[in-house]
Amino acid sequence: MIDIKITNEILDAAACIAKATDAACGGIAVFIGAVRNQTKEKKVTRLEYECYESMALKEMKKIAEEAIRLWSVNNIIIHHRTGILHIGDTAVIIAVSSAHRDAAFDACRYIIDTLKKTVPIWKKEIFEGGEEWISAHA
Amino acid sequence: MIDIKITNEILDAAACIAKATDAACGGIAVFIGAVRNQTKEKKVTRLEYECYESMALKEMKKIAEEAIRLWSVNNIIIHHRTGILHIGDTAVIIAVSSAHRDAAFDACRYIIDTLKKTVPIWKKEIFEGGEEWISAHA
Amino acid sequence: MTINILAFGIVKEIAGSSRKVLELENGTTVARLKNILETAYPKMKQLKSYMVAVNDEYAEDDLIVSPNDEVAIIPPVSGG
Amino acid sequence: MTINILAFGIVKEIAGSSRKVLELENGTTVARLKNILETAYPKMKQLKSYMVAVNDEYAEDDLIVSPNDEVAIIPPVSGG
Repeated sequence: MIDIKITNEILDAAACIAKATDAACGGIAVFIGAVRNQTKEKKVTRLEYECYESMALKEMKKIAEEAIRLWSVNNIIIHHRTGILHIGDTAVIIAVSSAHRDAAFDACRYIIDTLKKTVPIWKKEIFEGGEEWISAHA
Repeated sequence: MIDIKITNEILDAAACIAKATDAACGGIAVFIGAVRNQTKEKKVTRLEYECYESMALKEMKKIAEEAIRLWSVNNIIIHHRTGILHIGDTAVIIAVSSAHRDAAFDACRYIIDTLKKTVPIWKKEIFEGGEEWISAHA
Repeated sequence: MTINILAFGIVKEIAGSSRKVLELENGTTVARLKNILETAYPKMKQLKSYMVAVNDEYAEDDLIVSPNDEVAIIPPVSGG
Repeated sequence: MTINILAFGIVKEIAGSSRKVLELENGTTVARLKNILETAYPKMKQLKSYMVAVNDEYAEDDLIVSPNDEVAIIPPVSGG
């Protein structure tokens, strides 16, 4: 089962884990990406996430399908938040359940690594004294 | 911060994630080990977990300290359940938070892999037509 | 032909808008479109990289844009 | 000396109890204790492996058991 969502609402890790729970699965690997208070030497006050939603949903689905192809995991949940996020807020939750834990870990890590490379979502860091679109400049 | 618990009560993933959440951490890797309905060809009806608690707590603490030494992660939560568990019940939750996700993933995986090798906890599978202490025989 | 172009992230700021309408010759490729954009918005050349998506899919440079395509300019992504 | 021995998992079933009291000579090593146990409970030799813990720590074969030690027999673990 693949469950993909992009939302302006607060993400719910417990709900994602509940969705991934499956009597055939012995392990659920979960990644939670949160806004931290520091990047390099700057003190971050908030982040603004922007998204090309129709394409982002398609790219996430591709990633989930590839993870199932590579590791035969049972269930993949990918929820990503957009809009204004503050320190400690959850930006993304990925939950992967599988019969065995190695597949769940490998797939979960593949999904977040690939999401960060291919899914059209952008964050702007607003820090003390300025703002910057992450990754935009060399 | 290290938080280790062995309990007969239901485990709470959301509480573990909340404990691991930290303004300095950009990623939380979580592993949830659940009772699945099948091992090899047997249909499992329930599991009974037994524990040498004083030693198990010490061994878990050693694992957490080693994970912090190896990956400099910030927070480690290890909650393990004992007693009678049914299909779909959560047996163990490991949550690791860190500034960067790679360290959180590596540490989380190390912790569950090592826990399964060294922590004195035993499970007996009760399946249709018999029961067996897991791993006891070659 | 008239093409609607979506701009995101820093490209939206460079272009001053999230949606631009461009008048292009028939047969314009993605590579040609990039040239046109970089001429109109020289700051785009300062980006680390950027991609073009056509109809929600990353597009190669030799793809030819068609009138009803949805074209999007994708600066380096930074989700998660 | 009198030693209290804790048994867990399948060892508890083999020994028929979670706690045994053994009378051992002073200077008994972990290796010797294993011999004594395997003689008393031959089924222990059918285990894939087992460890002995003394005072909550895995013990090497040459460790000498002392009267106030807490000794535990640890069959292959299967937590998680």
